[in-house]
Amino acid sequence: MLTTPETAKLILEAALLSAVEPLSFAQLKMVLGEEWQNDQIRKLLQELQGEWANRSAELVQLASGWRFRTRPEFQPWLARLTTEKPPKYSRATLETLAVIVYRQPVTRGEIEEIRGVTVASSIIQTLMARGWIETVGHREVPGRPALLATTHQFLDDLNLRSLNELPPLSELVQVMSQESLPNV
Amino acid sequence: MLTTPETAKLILEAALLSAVEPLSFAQLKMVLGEEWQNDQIRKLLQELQGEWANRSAELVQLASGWRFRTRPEFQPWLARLTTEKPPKYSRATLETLAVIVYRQPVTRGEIEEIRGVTVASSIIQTLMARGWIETVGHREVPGRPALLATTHQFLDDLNLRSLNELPPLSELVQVMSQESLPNV
Amino acid sequence: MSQIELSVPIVTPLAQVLGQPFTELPADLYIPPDALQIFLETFEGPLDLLLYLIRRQNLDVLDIPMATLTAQYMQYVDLMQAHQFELAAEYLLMAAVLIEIKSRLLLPRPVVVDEDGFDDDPRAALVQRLLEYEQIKAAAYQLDAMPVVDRDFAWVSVWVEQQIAPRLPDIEVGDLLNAWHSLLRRTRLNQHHHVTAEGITVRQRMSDILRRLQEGASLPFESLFEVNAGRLDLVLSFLAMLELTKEGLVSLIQTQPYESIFVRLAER
Repeated sequence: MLTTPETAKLILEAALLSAVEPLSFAQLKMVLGEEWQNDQIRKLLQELQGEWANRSAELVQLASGWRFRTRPEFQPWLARLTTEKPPKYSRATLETLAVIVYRQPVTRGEIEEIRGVTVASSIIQTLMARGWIETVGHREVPGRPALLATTHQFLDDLNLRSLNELPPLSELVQVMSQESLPNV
Repeated sequence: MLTTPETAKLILEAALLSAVEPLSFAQLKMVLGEEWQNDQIRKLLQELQGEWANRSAELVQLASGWRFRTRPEFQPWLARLTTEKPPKYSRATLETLAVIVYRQPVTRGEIEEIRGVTVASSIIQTLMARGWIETVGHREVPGRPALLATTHQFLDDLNLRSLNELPPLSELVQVMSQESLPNV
Repeated sequence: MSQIELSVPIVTPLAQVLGQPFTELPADLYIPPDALQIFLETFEGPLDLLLYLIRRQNLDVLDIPMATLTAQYMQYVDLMQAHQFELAAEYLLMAAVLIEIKSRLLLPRPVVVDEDGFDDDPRAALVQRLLEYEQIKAAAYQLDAMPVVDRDFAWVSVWVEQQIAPRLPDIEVGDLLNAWHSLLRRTRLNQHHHVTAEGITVRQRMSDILRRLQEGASLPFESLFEVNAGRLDLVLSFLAMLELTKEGLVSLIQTQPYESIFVRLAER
């Protein structure tokens, strides 16, 4: 089937709007057909991104591919449609996640060492159930503890292409204000 | 929250693009807030419909509410993303078709003679329903069996201008004798 | 606190010191349950508490006054112990670590510079851990501040109209040839079936002629030939006509010599 660039762009848009997962470049190529060059497809994607600027959604490039997402500024309105609140993670969960993000692959014991407290199994389970972390191997020490790492989905869900887009740890040391903490 | 009609339209668009189910008018009203009149919302929806005309998706009103859907004409491309394998014809169907292609016009009895097995009615029906074969006459023998031949649509669907473009049988026989052909 | 073995290395897993000394806590101290609850939710362990104490008093992490810090820390641990707070074990380990560091600082020590040229400060390992933990805390805060799907944005997912017609199998010329090959291979084994190599185009023309004859009762012989189509095409049509006649599918009718020949479907 012969298609003009304008039609090809509409086809890409239709595919990306309706996809339930991010679409990889290879998948987008498959949709258009082999007669389309990588350069051409990249150009079409850029044009699409431009056309969607200042609209209700935007085309973003994630770790596992391209996807449309609604702009964060509309979330307060969209949230009115759902009764269930998105999960709010405890500090323990967030710190555990942070250790895995920055120190991966890492064992639970190593996380406990850094945090100085036991890491509850439920925390690991929560993060696994969310699809944000996974076991990528085992450390060859007694007990063969699982090595934990973040997943592609974690990057996708945080709208990141790679972990590189996160600020380096060294830049993060910024004194957390704890003025609000109670005196016990 | 005070919103301009333009922002309200973007909010509706974001809600409709991200909803997994059709959104009822009541839901759309809930998203925008009580300060918006039904008339205003209806007007915004109409404007949205207009803006999406000639795009990759369209805003449609269904029994259960409003939703975006991709335009049917893009379906052939989107279908390339589905991982399920396309259905295949059975060997019996393909052989029957091959006999009709090479020996047309031919009766079912003659196909059976060549194939050495009975040809199920369902096979003939499948090929007829596909529009690939048709009855072009009857052999004037007892029972007046139908003479089957391939159609123009068959040529079109296989992207052939004429059956000429199939290799002549004599070549086939030579190739065959080399026994290098795959078993179907 | 003196029951704690002071030689426990800082980096060993904490669970190893969950020893018996802490199973019987003094029960005569009273802390309001809500306060303990707040305490529980406020600090994520001994490192967090230490950082809080250090930062609250603007102490220099790199030059911690161990006596002050240890004293303050112990006040909190006493509170926790009173309530048989489960995490107390980890806090107690830290207490042990702090006391150990404090005592080592009190001892006269020779000025030892290690291979890396650093002064062997007993506080070094603790400082290292505190700084590392502080980074992780900041990272956790940062992660929480990032837009996350479903909380801060939604994925776009537009409905795809279901295809009305079921997907039909596609075939290629190759499929057809393969089918024919395997068929011929089989029929060669059964020699009594006479399958001859014959021009496929003649067969196609035969079908075409039959199609046309279905419409009218009989057609002039010439009308079945495309005069402008070239000689090859004429020959093709002629061969098709001969074959149709031979197979008894059509009848050729000529009422008188040199009159027009008519073609029609064969009748019995």
